[in-house]
This record gives sequence, structure tokens and C-alpha cells, in this order.
Amino acid sequence: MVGTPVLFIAIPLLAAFLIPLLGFVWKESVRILPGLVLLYLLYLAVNLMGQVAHSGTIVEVIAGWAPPWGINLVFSPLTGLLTTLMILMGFIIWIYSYRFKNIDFREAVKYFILLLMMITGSVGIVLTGDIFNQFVFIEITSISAYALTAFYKGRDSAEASFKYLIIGSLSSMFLLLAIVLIYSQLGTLNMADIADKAHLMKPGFKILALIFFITGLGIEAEIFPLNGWTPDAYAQAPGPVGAAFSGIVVKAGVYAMIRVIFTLFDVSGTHQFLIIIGMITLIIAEMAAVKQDRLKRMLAYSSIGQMGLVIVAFGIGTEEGVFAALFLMLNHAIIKSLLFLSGSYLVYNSTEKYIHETDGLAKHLPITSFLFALGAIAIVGMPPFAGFWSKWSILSAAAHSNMILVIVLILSVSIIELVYYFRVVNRIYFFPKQKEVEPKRPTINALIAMSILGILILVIGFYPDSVTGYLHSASQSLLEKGKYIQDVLSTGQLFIQ
Amino acid sequence: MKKILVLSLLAVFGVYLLEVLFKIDFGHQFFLHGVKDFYLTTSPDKMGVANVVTAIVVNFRGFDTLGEVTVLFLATTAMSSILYKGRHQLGERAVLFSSSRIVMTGSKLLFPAIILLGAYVFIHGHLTPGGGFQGGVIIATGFLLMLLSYEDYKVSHVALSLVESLAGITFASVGLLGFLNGGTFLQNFLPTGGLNNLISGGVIPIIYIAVGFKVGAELTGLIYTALNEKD
Amino acid sequence: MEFKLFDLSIVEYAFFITAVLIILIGLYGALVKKTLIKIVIGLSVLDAGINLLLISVGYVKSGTAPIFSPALIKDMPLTLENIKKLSEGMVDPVPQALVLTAIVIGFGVTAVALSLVIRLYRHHHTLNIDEIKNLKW
Amino acid sequence: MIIYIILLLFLLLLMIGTAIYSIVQRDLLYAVIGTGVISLILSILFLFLQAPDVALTEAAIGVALTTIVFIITIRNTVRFEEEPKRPSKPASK
Amino acid sequence: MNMIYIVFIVLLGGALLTFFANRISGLLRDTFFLLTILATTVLFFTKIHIGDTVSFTLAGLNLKWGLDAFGWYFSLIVLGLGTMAAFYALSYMKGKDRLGYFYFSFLISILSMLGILMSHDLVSFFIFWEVMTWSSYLIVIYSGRNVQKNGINYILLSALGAYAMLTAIVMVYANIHTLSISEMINTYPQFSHVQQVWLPVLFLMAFSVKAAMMPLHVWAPGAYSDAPMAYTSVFSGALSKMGIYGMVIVFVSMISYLPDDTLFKETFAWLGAITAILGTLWAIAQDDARKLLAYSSIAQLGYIITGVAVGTDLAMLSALFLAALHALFKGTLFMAVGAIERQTGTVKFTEVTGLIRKMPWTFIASLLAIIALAGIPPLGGFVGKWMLYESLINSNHYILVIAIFFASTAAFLYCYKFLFGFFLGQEEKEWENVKEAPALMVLPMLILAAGTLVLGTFPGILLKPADAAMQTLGYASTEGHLWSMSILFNEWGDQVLLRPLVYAIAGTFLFFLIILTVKGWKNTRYVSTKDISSSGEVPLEYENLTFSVNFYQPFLRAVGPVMKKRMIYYYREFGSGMEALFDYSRRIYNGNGQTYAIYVMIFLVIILLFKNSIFG
Repeated sequence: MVGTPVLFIAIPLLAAFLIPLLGFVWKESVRILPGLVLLYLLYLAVNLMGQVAHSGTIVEVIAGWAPPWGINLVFSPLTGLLTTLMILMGFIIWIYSYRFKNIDFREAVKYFILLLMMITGSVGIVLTGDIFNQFVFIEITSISAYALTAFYKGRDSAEASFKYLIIGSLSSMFLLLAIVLIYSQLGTLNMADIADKAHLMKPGFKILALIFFITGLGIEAEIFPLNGWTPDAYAQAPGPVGAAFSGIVVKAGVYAMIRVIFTLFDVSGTHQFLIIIGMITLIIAEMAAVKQDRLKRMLAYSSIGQMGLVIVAFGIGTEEGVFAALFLMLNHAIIKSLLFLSGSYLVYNSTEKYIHETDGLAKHLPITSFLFALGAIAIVGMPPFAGFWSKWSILSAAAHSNMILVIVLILSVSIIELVYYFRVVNRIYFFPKQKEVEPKRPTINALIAMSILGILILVIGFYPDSVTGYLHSASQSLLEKGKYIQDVLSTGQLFIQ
Repeated sequence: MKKILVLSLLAVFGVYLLEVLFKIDFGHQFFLHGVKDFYLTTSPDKMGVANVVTAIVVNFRGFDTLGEVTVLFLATTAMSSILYKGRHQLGERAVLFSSSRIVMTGSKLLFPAIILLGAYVFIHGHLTPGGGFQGGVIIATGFLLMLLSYEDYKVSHVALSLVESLAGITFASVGLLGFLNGGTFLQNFLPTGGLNNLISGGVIPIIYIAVGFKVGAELTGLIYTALNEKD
Repeated sequence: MEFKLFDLSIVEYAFFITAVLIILIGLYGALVKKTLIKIVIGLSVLDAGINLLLISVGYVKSGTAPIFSPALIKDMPLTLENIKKLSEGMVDPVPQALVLTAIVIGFGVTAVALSLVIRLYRHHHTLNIDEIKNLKW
Repeated sequence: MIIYIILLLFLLLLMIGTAIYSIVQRDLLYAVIGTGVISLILSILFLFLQAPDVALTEAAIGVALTTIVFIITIRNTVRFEEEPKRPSKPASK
Repeated sequence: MNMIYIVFIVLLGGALLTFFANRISGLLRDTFFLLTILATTVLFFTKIHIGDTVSFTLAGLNLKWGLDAFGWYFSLIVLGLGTMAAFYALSYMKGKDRLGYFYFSFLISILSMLGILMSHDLVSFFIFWEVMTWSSYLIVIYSGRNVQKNGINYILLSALGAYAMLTAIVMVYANIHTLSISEMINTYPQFSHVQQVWLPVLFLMAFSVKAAMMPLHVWAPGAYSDAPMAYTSVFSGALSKMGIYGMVIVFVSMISYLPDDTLFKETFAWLGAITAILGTLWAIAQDDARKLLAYSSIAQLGYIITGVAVGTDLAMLSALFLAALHALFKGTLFMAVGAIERQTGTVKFTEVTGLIRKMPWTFIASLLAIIALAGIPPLGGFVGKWMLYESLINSNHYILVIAIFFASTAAFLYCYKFLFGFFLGQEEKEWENVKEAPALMVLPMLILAAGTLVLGTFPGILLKPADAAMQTLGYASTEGHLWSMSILFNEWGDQVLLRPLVYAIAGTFLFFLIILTVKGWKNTRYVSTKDISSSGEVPLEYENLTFSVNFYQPFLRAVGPVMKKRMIYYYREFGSGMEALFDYSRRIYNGNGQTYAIYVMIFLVIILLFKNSIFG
């Protein structure tokens, strides 16, 4: 027994409260502490994953109250997988940004606190088994995200952040309304309990609550047309934060939405709705990405598109579809983070981040460019890299459900995606360098972080079996609604004393 | 045009929302086996906490409160991060209005009373209405009063973040101490005492006091940051 | 506090209607008004509406506040039956706990929003949201 | 008895009115005071609804802190909302 | 460990080693490169036997690799040409930068081609197909010329094809829950009719892109001419044959089972013929040797496609034969152009003339290849084309014969242009110091050119394995009745009925050639080709007056209408239309935060209004 799931929340919170204090004593500790915390959590996550594979879902009750009454954390194969992924990505992003704001200590303190909290909030969204608690974690994540988006002072970052905030506030309004409706009908806030009793709700309440959830969580999951804030926020946030958005925060949003749709309510027609809305998201985002002249915006739109694809895959609804969606989430987290991390070095000294400013940088930043190209090839689904396997599983899942139109649309959009990624890679490698651009060499820790991601892409690409086992058990655990309810509700002694 | 669009959107939204809400029988709860019955009986019976809301906030749903405290902490951090101008440019204090001597003296007199009230509120959180948040906010308003009446009133940044951090660490550590005796996070490990006694409710008062300090320090810091913002 | 307040049917839904109207007014402010501060005001009005809605959902007719104060208990022995009897006449404490959290969170978000407004004003020298759109497409 | 109901309805109407006022009012300072008033009424309503804890919180946070943060913002930016420009100019670019 | 794995590991490891050795020393890199390709060739042909298979599970899919006679035939082309091109590349690429990258991509593309040939299941087939696409793409953009145009065109069309194939593959997988190609072929007759029609269409789309068939050929001229010539020989000679390889499988094992298979076959036969004609015409119009050869490749592949589509025994045999032969002569020609490019720095007919004495070996190799290409006996091209004509006539495709014959005859024009433009004509002062290319470049050319000569005389060398390959596909052995099939052969084996005649024609031709050359040699008066003034009219300085300018002007004027609107024009129109649409669509994100919030409300309200139909 190395620990319990609650440590995923408690330890980072403790660290976040501790960081300002330690800063008075030893400045370097501010940078080191989050890394140590994340490393420990990674160790914990891997251990717990082993434990879960061995003995089934871990449900932890908090404050000693059994689930319908107390808040509980669920470390199932699914949530465990996502937690591990998020912590891993967080750790890599920490490595990457270790030297971030090297000069200005006071900014560094805030950066690391906010980053750590954003990761913790996302992990909390995934782990918690209580809808209101999930709302609180969503707010934690959002506030850190607002602040991190507006982190750079010289740009239009505040504008992006403000847009994010307006939409985010609407999101929390919808979530609260949904919670009100559910509570008024069932008198409980526990997800398993709600799922168990959902049939008791009057139909109007159920549908309306579902709609509010979809709208509120759809904003976090970046579905069209709720994603107006996304490109701005991604583009204006510092590079590692952009990576964290696409690698961690969105994943949590998608998870929350999927949990609501798959476990809380089983309303017929939701799956078709997911497919349609995911498809629209995918198409619009990829179309918008083609004509971008700014690198990070392009990556942001691409990220939206990929999330649309994830939602389509979830909408297929079969075990295969869920598997494919989770696989894509995993791959997207790794690859898109790599693209953001390497991309932000390619446009490091530029304020506008134009794509043409990356022209010919391959000569000056060979490794960064190579990793960017690797990411680009991988994300469009070229074998033998990671992206191919997820694309394959989505397509075969769709084919097994006889959704030929979905397949055709996905593939046509993939062609668009391929064009704009290859255009950029061509520019990096073959265009003459712009005179006024001064390339910035990546620091050693950034190189390490990017290389880890690159290696992960290759490992998953050449040996997908390294992850598919976990993904299969995760997708089963999402679909086994009865088991989830039973796992949670049968846990825990009442009040120990 | 835009107005008409928005108004019609809002009308549809409102109608659908009200249509459903009207199905709720106001004043009667639809559900039979909600969690509230358990809270209402367990809180006085087993935990010795008279204020059930406090029991819920601190113990049953104490995890939410931990998150909530974090949200405030993050809001403070976020605000100072957003308004940060760089190492060398610290802003001056904004003067909202110049205050007369009477106000100054009055606030000076009021200040201890307010702080005392705040402390009272959060210490008695498990007995009477109020608690850590309310008390913390009251304390923050006390500082606000001082900041408004005295242009040169300064709050020590170090002290603020010290209080804030220590209170936060206390909260999280008390939570972790719940693991003692094979318990769970945030579980009570102290004797509960009798109902309506000041020393009762196990860890609840400790947590609420920590929350009170934390909220007070955070809100004070937040206002202080905002006040120091001037073009 | 034992007045039979809500027996008349006029007020049956007055709370819901008011709450929804407040929400809609807040939304209108956030969606139509051009000034950033007005938008934030709209958002905070909206918060108020939601909080009112939450609390009114938890209200129980002629209930008391969920506090076992000495005045309420009087001299009853604190047996489980007595507690149950007392608790039946109490309003639902759960929404209150939720609203407590929601208020604080709402304040946190408002504070962040306002600091963003100050940043935006510093950068653009205007508060008109139509003029603050450097980022588009 | 009836006086309570009238008081209640009055408060509810006043709240709606204040909300409209603070959205419409062009002087932002007044609008902000309006939100303070909304919070005040809200906390009275919370008392009616038997939620003293929430009422206390709303009174402290909504009335005092939110308002003051708004006022500080207004001090740092502008006090009056811009007049709407009309006719609406054609979309440039 | 199985030898099949070892070959792949050797190739992959060699590619990586070559890539990293580039940082250490050039010599090491070259050594690794050469060793890898040689080791692969040797291992492949000695240790892997027809019928070897391996199978393993990856990501829950059963994958199977193995070698059959049909794959072996094509791997002969790949490795043969690959090895020659590798030797050539060592010298050709000397002194260029990013060589690690080039060699890496070269080896990976060889690997992917072998992988395609050895895949017995659809997923590995697709994976290797895609690897082939991006590795060749890496080389197409290697030079950095027109990457945004030609490179993107190439990858775009390849992806179009590949995704069509992927759609087909997932359809199959969903239907029969297995990925084995043979299983797919076996169960194909039981598919529903819609699928029976769509599967071959989707597969053929992928293969026609790689085989540069009309109207999916638009990538080819740019890609062929932009890749370094050392690779273009492989690109056009071997890589495009992967398309043919796939086509053969689809035609033999799928389309034959269709009730309306003739429609398919006729369509593709005609598409092949049109490709051949138009490719030839465009080739004639080129002034750039690389472009000329590129179009010529398109045309040649057109013949092969026609042969495959007609699909009788003889037609298939001729297609397979031509596929191998095309690799030989087109490989030679691209190498020759590469040699000229390296020695003179240009590949324009309008700039270089009279290299015959400067680069005699290159000339000889080109001459042989050109003759083979034009289908003149005694070289291999003749045998292949003859068999094609004969098979078309036997299967009553008379109009098709005329079309192919026209294309084939018109091919003489560009062949002549190539020879005349570069080698004949008068020597220019400018090219006085041009030397013959290094031996390492000349030898592979000569070896390949000699190959065409050998195959012309002893076609049995190639026909036997081709025959074995066809038997794998289910054709009856041609060995016994080849004689009755073609008037070309009087008995199976290496004897050609017309051989005496062939030698007579060839002898006459060579005799006159020698006479004329020797005669011309004596009586030549050298004037600069760029110093012509006619009728007292003094040409402007920038006017290029080389005789190669507007070489075939009258002819091109005659066929002009056909060539007026090129296919790429329509693609461009389509592309710019799409881009405009994309540009319009992103305006949804208009930058105003409030608008985004209104979108949220619109979304909500739409769902609310239609909630009964959405959530049934």
C-alpha cells in the first residue's frame, strides 16, 4: 500500500500552500517542489494502476462516510488511466518549464502554483465521484487556466483570458443549474447514486439536466459551437500551458461529459447526438485550421478537431468505440503536447507567432524541428507512429457499427489536416530563414521533456500493445455502468468511531 | 438585431427552465431517500455538531471546502499574477476617497471589534450560524476598513502569505491525519464532545478556524492587491 | 420563527420566477452590454439568481434553520427519535452548503474577471468589447 | 401574516427592479451599488428561507467585498459606460 | 528468429545507423548505406524462400508476413533497381548536404516496398503503404524546390488514395473480422453487391494514385522531377510498380468475380490508354529532361495498366514483363539525366547540346534505354509491347490497339528529342570542359541498360518468374501454351522466332548509324547554336535560339486542343474553391467574446427546441 487516491489531491494542495512559504527560505525549492510532488504522484499512479488491474476498482471514501453521504474518489481502470496520463503529462510539462521565468522569481512562484493547481483540478475532475465536487474542481481548473492564459503581459493574453472567463462562467452556470435540477429530484449528489436512481426522475428534469450538462461540460470539452475561447486561449498562453491545456485540461472536460452521458443518464439518442456534434466540431475546426497564419492558433484548431474526433468515437458507443476514443485521447495528449512544446520554441522570440517565422529553422534548431515534424507526421495518423493506431481503431469501430459516412468524413478531414501540417513542416525544413527571426535554442530540460514525448510516440507506434491492455480495461469499466454503481455504493463503513 | 436575438434566446431558455421548475412542488421535497436525512440526524447525534450546515461543509462535504479554499487561494494568486507589472514597477495605492478624522478614529476603534466578531463567528461555526468563511470575510472587511480609511495602512505581504499558507497546510494536514487509526482523509480523529458545547465536533472547529484564518488572509491579500493597482 | 408564510399560492412560485428572471437579466447583461464591467456585473447578478434558486429548491414549508440550537432543543433528551422528529421540521441543509461554496467561488471568479478588466483597460484603453478583438479567426 | 407576504413580494420585485437597474444604468458606479443592493436583498431572502449561514456569507461577500472590488476596478478604469454608436458601422475589412 | 524479421531489422537498423553515422563521418555513412542495401539484397535472395511466412499479433490484430512468387517477382525489381540506384547515389549525392536524411529515407522506402510485397494482411499492407508514401515524400521535398506545390500535391493525392484504401480495409474488417488478404479474396464473392463494387473501386483509387493513372497523375511530374535523380529512378522504376502490384491483385482476385466486370476492365483499360497517349503528348512538349521522363513514365505505366486491366494471360504476362523492363530503362534514363545534371548543372534541352563525345558512356546507356523504351527490336521493350498488342488483338480490343500504338509511335518523338537534344547536335563552347560522369554512376547505368539488351534477346529470364507469379494469382501456367499464345515465341524459353529478323533490323540500323556518325564526324563545321542570325534579323540577346526550342512546334500545334486544359487546372480550381470555403468558415470565430457566449446560448436553445427529436 503506497497511498490512496486522495493523495492525488491532498499532496499537491499541501505543496501549493507550501510553495510561497518555501520561497522565502530557498528560492530554487519553488521550482523543485512541484516536480517532486508530480514524480511521487506518478509513482503512486503507476502503483495504483497495478493494484487496480489486480484487484479491481478502488473507491476511497472521504471523511469516513460511505458514498451516498460522503464524497468519494473512484480510481477505476478508466479514471486511473486518465489520472496517470495527466500526471505524466504534468510531469513532462514541469520538466519542460523548469527554467520558466528564470529571472523573475515572483512570477515563477505564481506560475508553478497555478500549473500545479490546474493539473490537480483536472485530476480531481476525473477522480471524484460527486457532481458538486466535480464542479468545484472544474472551477479550480478554470481559475488557474484563466490566470495562466493571461500570464504573459505583453500580448493580447488578457483578451483571450477574458473570453475564456465569460464562456467559463456560463459553463458554471449551466453546471449549477443541472445540479439544482438533479438535487431537486433525487436529493443526492453522488454520481453512482444518481445513476442508480435516475429512473426516478421526472422525464423533463432528466432531459433538461442532461442538456445543461452537455452545454456546461461541452464548453470544457471544446465542442462546436461552444469553443470560441479555445483558439485564443491556446495561442496566448505560454507554450507549456498550451500543452497542458490540450494534454490535460480538455481531457478532463471530455471525461466529465462522457461520465455524465454514459453513467449518469442513459437517454436514447445521446450517442447519435455526440456523433453529429463531434463531426461538426471536427470539420469546422479543421477547416479553420487550414487558413491560419499563426502557428499556435493552427495547433489549437487542430486540437479542437481532435477532440471532436474523440467525441465522435465515444458516440459510436460500442466497446471498440470507447477504446478508440481513449486511445485517441492518450495519443492526442502526447502528440499535441509535443507539438505545442516544440512549436513554442520555433516561434519563441516572436510576438505574433506567424507560421512564416518558422521558415528554415531546421538548420538552427535541428532537434526541435525534428520533433515537431515527428509530431506532425504522427498526428495525421501516418503509420508506424502512435496516431495511426488510434485512427485505425476509430475507423474499425465505426465500420463495425456500419457508419460508412462517418468513416468517409473522418478521412476527408484527415486529408485537410495533413495538408496544413505538412505545409508547416515544409516551411521549417525548406524555406529560407527570415532575416529578422532570431531562433532561441531550447534549454536542456526542454529538450529532455520533448524527447520523452518523442520516444513515447515511437514506443506506442511500434508497440501499441504497451498501452492497449490498459485501454481495453478502461473502456470496459466505462461501459459497465452497473458495476460502477455497485462498486461505489457497496464501499465503505459508515462512521468508524 | 443582436438584442432581439438575445432576448428571444433568453425567452426560450427561461420558458423551458421555468416549465420544469414549476413541476417542483415548492416547499415540499420530491425525493424520499435523499442524503439530507442522514446529515440531519447524524450531525447532532454522532458528531456533536449543532449546526448541520457546518457539519456538511466541514465534514460530510469537507472535500468541497478544501477545494473552495483552494479556489480563493487561486483567485488571489491569479489576481496578483494578472495585475503583476514586472519586478521593478510596484503600483501605488489607489485612494478611493479621502477620509475624515472621524472616520479614521472610528475605524481604528471598530477594527478590533470587527476582528473579534470575525473570530467569534468562526470559532462558533459549529454551534451557531456562521463559520470559517463568514468569519474570514468579516476579518477581511475589518482590514478593508483600515485600508480605506488610512491611505498609508500597510499589510505585511509576508505575514499574509505566512498565515495563508500555514492555515492551508493545517487544513490539509488535519485531513491527512485522518489516516491515523486506519481512517480516511478528513476523518474525525478527536473525541466529539457534547452537543452545543464549544469544545465539540472533533476536528470541525480546528478546520473551521484554519479556514477562517485562510479566508481572512486571502481576501485581505486580494483587496490589498486590487487596491495597490493604479494607473 | 413559526409563521406559516407560504400558504398562499401567489408566492408558491414567486421565488422560482424571481430567480429565473434574475438569471435572465444577468445573462442579458453579459450577452448584450458592451462594457466589460457591465458584463462582469451581469455575471455576478446571474450568480445571485442561481444561488436564490438553489436555496429555494431546498426550502421546506414551515421549516426551521438546520441548527440544533439550545432554543430548539429546549429540554428534550437527545435521543435518536427526538432528533429525527426535530429534523423533519428543518429545511434541507445540503443546498445551503452548496450555495456557501458557490458564493465563494463566484466571488473568486468575479475578482479574477475584474483584474482582467483592469489589464484589458491598461492594454486597450477602452472597455468596449467590440473594440477588443485582436484575436480572431 | 399578510404583511410578510407583501414584504416578501416587495423584496422580490425590488430585487428584479434593482437587477434591471444595474444592467441598464450607464453610470457604472451606480450599477455596482445596484449589485450590492441585490446581494443585500438576497441575504434577507436567505433569512426568510431559513438559511442563516448563507445569508451571513452573502451579506459579507456580496455586499461588502464584491462591491469594493468592483469600485476599485471602476477607479482604475472608467466610470461611465460608452454611448452606443449608431448607426452601426458596416463590418470593416 | 525468422529471416523475414532479420531482413526488416537489417534495413531499419541500417537506416538508423546511416542516419546517425552522418554526424560522425561521410565515409562511415556511405559504408553503412551500401552495406545495408547489399546485405538486404543478399539475405533476401538467399535466405528467404517463396512460401516463408511469419505471423504475430500487434494491438490485437493478427498480422502475417510472407513471400510468394508474385511478391518475389516485384521484389526483384525493387531490390535490383534499388541496389543499382544505391551505388549510383553514392557518387551522385556526393557533396550535397542532409545526406543522412536522404539515405535514411531511401532505405526506409526500400523497406516499405519490401514490406508491401510481403504483407499478407491488410493492416501491414496499409502501414507499409503509408510508410512508403512518407518516406518517398521526404525525398521529394529533399531538394527544397517547389515543396509547397509538388510536395503537397504528392502527399495530398497519396493520402487521398491511402484513405480510400483504408476505408476499404475497415469495410472488409467489419465484414469478415479478419485482416488476411487471402481470406478477403476468398470471401469476396459472398459480399453484398454494393461492397463488391466499392471495394475494388476504393482499392484501385489508392493504386492508381501510385501508378500515376489519369486523372490522379497530377502529382507525378512534379514529384519525379523534384526528387534527386538517384532516387527518381527507384521512384518511377520500382515505387510506382507497387501501384501495379496492387492493381493486379485487385483485378485478378476481385473484379473477375463481379458480374459486371467487363465495364470495370474496359474503363481501366481505356484510362490506361488515355494515360499513355496524353502522357506521351505532354512528354513531347517538355523542355526539361526530368519532366520529359516523368511524363514518359506516366505514359509507360499507362500501357502496363491497360495490360493489367485487359487481364488475359498474355496481357498480364506482358504487363508484368513491361513492369520489370520499365524499371530497367527508366532507371537508366533517370540516372543518365542525373549524370548530365551533375556534370553540366542543367537538364534543359535548350541549354545543353552535343554531349556525345564528352559523355560517351552515358550516351550509350541512354541510347540502349531509349531504344528499349521505344520498343524497337532487339531490346526488351519490343518483346513487351509486341505481347501487349497481340493480347489486345486477341481479346478484340481493336480501338485500344490503335490508341496504344499511337502512343507508342509518338513516343519516338520524345525519345528522339532526348537523344538529340542532349547528345547530338553541335558542341557548345560552354560545355567544353564537361567530363564523363564518375564510374560509380556510369556502371549502374550500363548494367541496367545491358539488362534491357539481355531481356530483349532472352526474355525467358524474366518470363519464367513472371509466369510463376501469375500462377500464384490463379492463372494457368503459360509455360506450355505460350507458343500458341504469341507469334513471338516459337518455343518456350529463350528463343524468339523473329530473332533473325530482329538482328537484321538492328544490324542495318546500327550500320547506318555508324556510317552517318563517322561521316558526320569528318565533315562537321562547328558554329555556335546560339549564334544564328537569319535574314539579317539580329535576334535579341535573351532569346534562346537553340534548335531544341519549340522542337516539335508543328506537331504540338496539331495536337494542341487535347492538351489545352491540363488536369491540374481542375485540381487547382477545386483547391482554391475549398480554401475559400475554409477561409469563410473560420470567420465564425469573429473574435468577440460576447458572440461566442451567444453561440453557447444558440446551441442550448437549439437543443432545447429539438430535445424531443434528439433525445427520443
